[in-house]
Order: sequence, then C-alpha cells, then structure tokens
Amino acid sequence: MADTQINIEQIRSDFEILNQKVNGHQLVYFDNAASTQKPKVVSAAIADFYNNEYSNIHRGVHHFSELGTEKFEAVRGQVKHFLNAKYLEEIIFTSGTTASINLVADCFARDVLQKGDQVVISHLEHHSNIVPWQMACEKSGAELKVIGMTSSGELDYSDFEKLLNDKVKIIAINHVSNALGTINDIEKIISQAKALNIPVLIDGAQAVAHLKVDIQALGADFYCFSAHKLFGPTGVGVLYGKKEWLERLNPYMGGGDMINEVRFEKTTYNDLPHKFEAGTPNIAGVIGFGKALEYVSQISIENIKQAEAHLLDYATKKLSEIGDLEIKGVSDKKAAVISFVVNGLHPYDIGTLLNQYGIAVRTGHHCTQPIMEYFNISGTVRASFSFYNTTQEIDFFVEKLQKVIQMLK
Amino acid sequence: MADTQINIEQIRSDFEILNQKVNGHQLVYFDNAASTQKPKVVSAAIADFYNNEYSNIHRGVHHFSELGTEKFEAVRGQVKHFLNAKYLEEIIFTSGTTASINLVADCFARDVLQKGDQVVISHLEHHSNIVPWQMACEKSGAELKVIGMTSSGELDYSDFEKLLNDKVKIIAINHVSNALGTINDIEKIISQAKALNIPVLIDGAQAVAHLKVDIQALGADFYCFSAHKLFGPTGVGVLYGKKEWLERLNPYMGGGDMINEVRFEKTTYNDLPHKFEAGTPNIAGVIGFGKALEYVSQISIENIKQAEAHLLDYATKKLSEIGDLEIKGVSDKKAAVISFVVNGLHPYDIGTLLNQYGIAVRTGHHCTQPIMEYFNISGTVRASFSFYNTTQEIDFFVEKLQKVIQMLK
Amino acid sequence: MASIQDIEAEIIEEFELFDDWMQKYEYIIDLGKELAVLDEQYKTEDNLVKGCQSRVWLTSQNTNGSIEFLADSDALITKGIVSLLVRVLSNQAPQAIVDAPLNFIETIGLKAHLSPNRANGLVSMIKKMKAYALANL
Amino acid sequence: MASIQDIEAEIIEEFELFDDWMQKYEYIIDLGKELAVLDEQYKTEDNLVKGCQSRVWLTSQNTNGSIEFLADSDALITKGIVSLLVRVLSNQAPQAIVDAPLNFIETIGLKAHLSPNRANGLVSMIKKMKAYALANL
Ligand SMILES: Cc1ncc(COP(=O)(O)O)c(C=O)c1O
Ligand SMILES: Cc1ncc(COP(=O)(O)O)c(C=O)c1O
Repeated sequence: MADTQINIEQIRSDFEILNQKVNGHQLVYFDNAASTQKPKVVSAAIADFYNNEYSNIHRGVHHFSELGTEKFEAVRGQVKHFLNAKYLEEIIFTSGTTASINLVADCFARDVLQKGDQVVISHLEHHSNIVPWQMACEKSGAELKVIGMTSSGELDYSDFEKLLNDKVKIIAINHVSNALGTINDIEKIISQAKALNIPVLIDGAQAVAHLKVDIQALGADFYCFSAHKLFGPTGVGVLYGKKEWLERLNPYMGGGDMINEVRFEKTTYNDLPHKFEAGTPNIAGVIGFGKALEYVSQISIENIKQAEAHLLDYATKKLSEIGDLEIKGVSDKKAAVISFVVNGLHPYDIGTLLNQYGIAVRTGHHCTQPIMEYFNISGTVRASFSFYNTTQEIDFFVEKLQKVIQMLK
Repeated sequence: MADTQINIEQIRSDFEILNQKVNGHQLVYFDNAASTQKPKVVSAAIADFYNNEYSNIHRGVHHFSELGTEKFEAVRGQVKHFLNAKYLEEIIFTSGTTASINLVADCFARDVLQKGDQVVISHLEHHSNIVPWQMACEKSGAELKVIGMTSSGELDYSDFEKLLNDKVKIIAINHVSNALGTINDIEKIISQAKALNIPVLIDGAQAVAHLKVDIQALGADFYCFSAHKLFGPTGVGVLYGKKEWLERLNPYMGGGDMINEVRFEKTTYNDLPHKFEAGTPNIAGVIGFGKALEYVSQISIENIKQAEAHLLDYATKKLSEIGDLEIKGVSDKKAAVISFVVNGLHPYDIGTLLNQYGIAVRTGHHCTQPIMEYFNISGTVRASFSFYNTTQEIDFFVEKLQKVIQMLK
Repeated sequence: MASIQDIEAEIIEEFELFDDWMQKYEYIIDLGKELAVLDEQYKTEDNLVKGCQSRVWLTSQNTNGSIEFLADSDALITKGIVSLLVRVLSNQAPQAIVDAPLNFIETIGLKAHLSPNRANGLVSMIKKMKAYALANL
Repeated sequence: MASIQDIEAEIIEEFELFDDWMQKYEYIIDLGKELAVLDEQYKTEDNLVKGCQSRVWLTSQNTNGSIEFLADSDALITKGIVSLLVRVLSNQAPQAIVDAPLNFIETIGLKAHLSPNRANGLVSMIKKMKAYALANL
C-alpha cells in the first residue's frame, strides 16, 4: 500500500465498525487514545466462548472448567511473551490500568510507605496515575512530589533529578502521555531510580498499542495497561510486577482464588499470581484479549509503529498549516496523538461540529487537568490515530476542521 | 411443559452450549452456582457492540461515545429496577461480587471501623465475604465475630442475637449459601440490626438468579452480586449501596471518571455513582448484562423460582434414595443447590468420573472452608440447577452417579 | 409576555426553516454570539454549573413573581442553547417554569445536547432553573 | 531394576489393553486401592503436597544413590496416578529421575490429571520428586 508496509484494505476489513456511517458520513475514528477498536476475531472469540464452552474456571474437574482454565492461563503466557517478562506469575489480571495502579498504590500505602517518605509522579500523568497516589499519601502520611513539565509537553528531567533522594519510595510515570502523545524517556528515569534502589511503576496504558515493550530490558518494577486500548475487550487490565515485589506485598483484595486456607483465626494466601486475583476473573474478556494479542503479533508492533509514525507526521504537517491552530505537545518523540487548540474556540464546539461529519475526536481535559492548567486552557481537541487509520481520513478531517473553524469564528 | 410453567424447549435453545457433547455425552450442566450459562442474546449484544458501535464512554461528544454512554447508563436503570432501588446513583458497577465486598470492607476499615469495634459475619460465608473483613479488621483493629451454624446448614439465629451489641459496626451475611443452598433469613437479621442501627451488607451472589430481591422492602444497606451468576458476562458486578452510605464513604479507587477536579494540592470527587467507578468500566460487559437482565425479566424470576423448586425437590428425593449418600444442607428454605458426600468416597473422584459422562458438577470446598471444617469433610459434590435444567438430566445424573459410586467402592 | 408554549412554538417554527444541520448550528452559534455577555461579577463559583466539557454560569432573579435568568457558557454551541432556554423560561411565573416540559429541544433536534452524558452543564442548568422557580413559588 | 523408560513402556502396554475409559479408570482405581497405605506418621504437614481438590503426601528416601518414594492421596484416582508415578520413579538414580520425561502420562490419556489447573497436587508432587532427586545428585 501507499501508506504503509501493511495491507490497509485487509486490515480495515478486520474492523467492521470502520464501515459504519455517522450522520451520513463514513465514520472517521480518531479517538484511539480513549480506546481502540476491536478486530472481529476478538468478539467472535468471546461469543464462541460464551455460546459453546462457557464455565467458571479454576479448580473445576469438569471438561469446560478445565478448558476455560487452560485458555485463560494461556493468555497469561501470551502477555508474558508480549512484555517479555521473566516469570509467568509476574502477570496479574485486573479490570484495567486504573485498577492495576490502585492495587500497587494501596499495597504500597499499607506495606511500604511511612510518614516522611515521598512518592514521585509527574505533571504529565493521567488522573488514574495521580489520584491513587494522593490517596496512598493520605493513608500513609507520605508526601507527593511532582516532576515538572516543559512547554513542549515533555518531562523536566533536570527537575526529576532534583527530586531524587532516599526518601523516595516509588516513582510512578506514564510511558506515553495520553493528552499530548509525548513518549517519556522512562529508560533514563528507571536507570536513575535504580541507582538509588527506588522502584518504578510505569503507566503503559498509552504505550502498549504503539511501541514494543521489553520489560526485562526496561527493568521497570511495575507496568500497567488496559486491554481495551490494545484492541482487546473492556474490563481487562494487566499488572506486571517484578516477582520480588509481588511476593513482598500483601494481597489487595480478599476472596475466592487468592487464598490457600481460610480459617476465622488465620487465613493464608495463595501463591502468585492468584494471590492478587481475588474472585471470578473476567474470563471471557481475558480470552478475547488473547485473540487481540494474537492479532497484534500477526501485524507486528513494528509495522504498527511505522504506520502510525507516518500518520502522525502527515497530520502534524497538515494541521500546522491551519492558522490560529496550536498543537499542544511538540516533543520529537511522540505517539500518534495530536492535541490542539484553535485560538478563541472551545474544543467542545469543534468536537460537536466534527461529529456532524462523522469524525470522532475527543475534546476536554482528557483526564489530565494538571496539563490543561499548565497551558492555562480548559481543554484541547485530540485526534489520536491507530494503524487502521489512513491519510485520506486525515485529509477529510483537516478539510472539515477548517470548515468548522470558519463556522465558529 | 410437564416440568414447569416455562417452555423448556424454547429456553434450552436459547443456551447453545446445552447442545454440546462432552466425552461423547450431551452436556449436563449442574455447575450453575459457580456460574450460569448465557443466553445467546448476551454474546450477540456484546459482539454487536464491539463490531458496530464501540467507543469509550462518558464525556465523549462524538456519536458512538454518546450511544455507548446511553446504553451503559440504561443498564444502571435496569439494575435499579431489578433491585427496586430508590435512586439510580445507588447502583455502582464493579468487576464482581468480590470487588463489591472489598470496596465496602476497605472503605469501612478506613472511614468507619475503629479499634474495639466489631464486624459480624457468619460461618456460612463464601471466602469472598470472609477474607475482606479479616483484612478490614487487621487494618482497623476491629474484631471479627462469627455467627455459628447448625447441623442442618442454617445460621444459628440465637447465636446471632447474642452477638448483637453496639460495638458492632457492620454485619455481612450471604443471602443464599453457595455451598449448601440455604436461604438465610436476612429479613430477620436486617430488622434486628436496624433496631440497633447497625448497617447490613448482603452478599447476594447466589440469590439474584433464583429469587426476587426488593431492596427497599429488605432495607439492606449494601447488596452485592455478580453478573456472571445471573446469565450475564464475566467481569461485571454490582454494588448497591444506600445513598446515605455511599455519600458518607470516601472513594475506594482513584482515577478517571471518579473525580470532579484534580489538583496536586487537592482533588475533589465526583458525584455518585461515578465517585466509586474509577477508570474505564467494563462497557461491553455491562451492555451484555443489560441483555441478560432483559432476558430474565422476560422469563420472570417467579417462573425461574418455580422451575428450580421443582428441580430441587425432584433431585433431593432421587438422591435421598442412594445409600451412603448424605446431603449437606437440609434447610427447608433452599435454592436449587445440593451438596452431598458419599460415605468414604472423595468428591474429586466422583466429579472426575461424572465428567466422563458429560456431567458437570463442582467438587471441593466451594470457597467455604469453614463450612467444610464444621462438617469435618474435605469437600462435597455440588449439583446446582438453573431453570434450563430438566428432570431428565437429573435422572441421567442419578443413574450415572450410582454407577460411579459402584466403581469407587 | 408570551407563554412558554408560545415561545416554544415560535422557536420550533424558526428551526423549521433550516434545510440541514449546518444552517441549524450556524443559527445556534449566532444565538450564542448574540447572547448578552454575562457580567464578570456573576461568573462566580456559586453560579457555575458543573459540567466538565463546557461550563455554564447562571443567575436568577425574582421580580414580583416573574423570574429572570441570566446565563453564559464558555462554549458557543452550549451558549446558543442556553440562550434558547433563557428565552423560553425568563420572565415567566414560577409555576409555569416548574411545569415547562421543554419539548422544543427534542423537536428541533437538540436532544443529544441535553443528555446527562454530555457533561456540558445544560442538564444541571435546567435543573437549577426549575429549582429556583420551585423555591419561588 | 528396570529403567524408567522400560517401566513407562510397560505401563503403556498395560493401558493398551483397555477398550474404554471405564476399564482404564477402574484399573487406576484398583491401583489406588492397592497402593501400600502410607503410615500415618508420614502424613505430616511437611510431607503434604498442596492441591485444594485432593491432597497428596510424599516422602522420599535416598539409599546409596537410589531414591525411594512413598506416597498417598485422599482421592482414589489421584492415588492411582500417584502409584504409577511412584512405580516409574522409585528406586532409580537421581539423574534418571531428574531427566525423566514422563511421557507415558500423556500416552495413556491422563494428561488432564496432570494439568496445573487440576489442583490435585500431582503436578506439585512431580516437582517435589524431581527436586529431591536434584538435591541428591
Ligand atoms: C455466596 C458467594 N459470594 C461471593 C462469591 C464471589 O463471586 P465472584 O467470584 O463473582 O466475585 C460467590 C461466587 O462463587 C458466592 O457464591
Ligand atoms: C495514560 C493513561 N493512564 C491510565 C489510563 C486509565 O485507563 P483505564 O481507564 O483503562 O483504567 C488511561 C486511559 O485513559 C491513560 O491514557
């Protein structure tokens, strides 16, 4: 294909929704940072599981319970492979990135953080990587420290270095900013943290669908993401945790599956990974997620990255030609996210009118109010691309955006 | 139909899996207490949503985001109606019963319980309604008190009365025991607790698929259940909480959607129900759950209850005729669950051999080790029925069970 | 003063003139632009109606049993719709405001903007308007 | 003493005689019944192999470089499989035990019982047997 290494026609036919019409126009889905679309193999796998093989898993001796357990546990293996984790039991299934981060933050508040300790996050975080740490600090008496940002939408690394000291008990940073697209230099952060023996949690929600993550090479202690942003189902998240850490922390939730022995006097906990997986998991969701991972590995993250880099370049160039339009987040290391404001116009108005042309963008603060406050704006219009998008869609978007701006001026 | 008021042929055709063969035999699915099967409308709704309408919800101004939000929020309305709750915002979506109970237990540990306070649970609880309270007591310094049980598998109500005093800050009891089927007299418990102003949490995981719950008539302060035991998807749970309580408690998890304003100095929280729903919810799961609720209401819980009562009677009679077989849990108020042991035989062996005949029962402790300890057994064989089961299936099961017992003797 | 019903009918008639959504939105945007700017003194935290996508400010005043609303929004489309609501509900008797079905919103095809999911503050604004009227019955 | 390979082949041959699963399971159940009952003194917490469905006890003894295993289970089918494993791995040299592929389990159609999901303690038992052999290399 002209655009990319990948067969875009073929790929687009895997995502049925891309053929939908919205307000009389073919859907242009540029809200991929909020959630990606799903190839039809994902919903087919879920439907097939429910209709032909469903059962609760773990400890059942009957056929479908065994089969389900096998399929469920096989996905754990796929995730391990996807992240290149060392041990299977380092992969914990949760209900989403937010749940993964809360799990770690709450366990740290209880098992690690003490009054006087510090937790370091950044100004670029999603609320899901801010609020859990505020709550953890409130519970433990630790103090929240925030790495500053620069006007290009990058972390202020010199500020980070100043914040490093031995009171810091954990650093929690996103890999890729959802609001601006900035790819943070987490390698640098992790290596500097390692030097002081400080564990690092990476919020990878925006990274996994766009770039290869090799957790052993990275050396992160925790890595969190959601299946729904990686072409998989809603209600499924992953917490990767280094074995030493997961062993050291006590369970987060109590319930079925996470115990070894329950006595009213004393309960003992199950081994990893089950220790952190209380209750019936999202079985069908995880199995669907396995299909999504299979799909991604067929396309290959490398191809996805290339296709998206092309879309990002193309769109950035086109949008830069529009007067009064200012892109927020101009790092030269970016995922395929473009946030922008148009002088004097409200993002809500722009988004509403673009929707009339079947164009789906996100508007608002993108759950990153501190970034908005930094730029002194109420929100941005955010167009975020995935490998199934095309330059033709970008052309259409840019054309209609200009029309919309005219209407609003 | 002979069996029930409902058209069993029609109903069985709604559950495709019931036609599956296992080890050469038609599947006999008697593991409904672990999880119910799903009518095909559920998976169809999920697949349709993913393939034709998918988007992340809440705050999106584009078409599919609005549509998804509408559909998602409509299910909240369905749940409110299903429980006859007073306010929409009393319905919180979680990832399952276990998550719902942990939410309340953890919030109580932080906001309510003090050293010296007491938490009352019962000997009949599922681990998911034991361990969270053990953890809450450990965190807060409160003491765990356990209502005893009787040899018929019922709560010891006189023991309960003795435990009542004004140090008790919450009572957490299941509506129906998953291991024994006992329907607990929660009306009595709630009314006695009310008299002392003690809040009551009901673990309704095993109740909602079998009997009508009217939360306003009951007066419970919290009511928890999982969609997957109510013909719905995995990864979806409900926490009903009385408005006053949900308003009083602080949020459990932090993240997107649950905030009003995030500042590093101070974050303010969103209104109910969003305050307790951090992060992207299980959108597709909740939408699928809506279909399950619709399906249930078409059949009607009253019809389901009747059909199941018939199956329970029939099976109880048949099983009682088998020598050496002892049913554990013989309350005269039971849901369609039969737990039994056969003198000298291990449940694992029985379950394994029944599986060879395509019969799916659950064996083991059913996440209720204290009950097993009470009976001094390692586990039971549990056959649990749903309205789509038939007396023919029970006949086949009883016949094969006798054969299996012979093999093992 | 015309009744709420009359004004609603008037608005419906105006919108019937439009052939497509673009004319309609252009009109709403114009209404938004024309709406008297709310004096900064009224743009207080108290008058702010929550809504994380666009913000709405609202003040109400009761003069001899006739209620006047003044409102503003930071988004133009929201402001246009605000101006329609103010036009319909201002200078009416409290009971009429409380009872107003506000069907015109659906008829002219703006229902989506009034969905609670929009988070544009409009739903809360209507609630506030009616609550004020109720308190002034 | 026959080699592990030989015993495995022997077992496979025995199982080939069976026409259906029922004969096979009857045989396994018989094996379970025949397995020498483990003396109560060995049924200690230490010798218990975790597995929440059925429990397995295992003791090991090294006599001049030949390892003997004694085992038991509270479930008959598990015990039958235990007896097969003991028969294959007992009285062998540590290195042979460590290297044993134990393919016969799959060949005779019992693989499902050896899945880690079964929670019947067998997987952990094999691990323990091999670990003991490894420590006695
Ligand atoms: C009585 C009872 N409570 C709680 C649970 C836990 O439900 P879930 O695993 O869906 O969280 C169950 C399910 O087994 C149950 O039967
Ligand atoms: C960077 C980042 N972190 C965390 C989250 C939260 O993910 P979820 O809503 O799936 O829990 C998101 C999603 O918006 C995100 O973009």
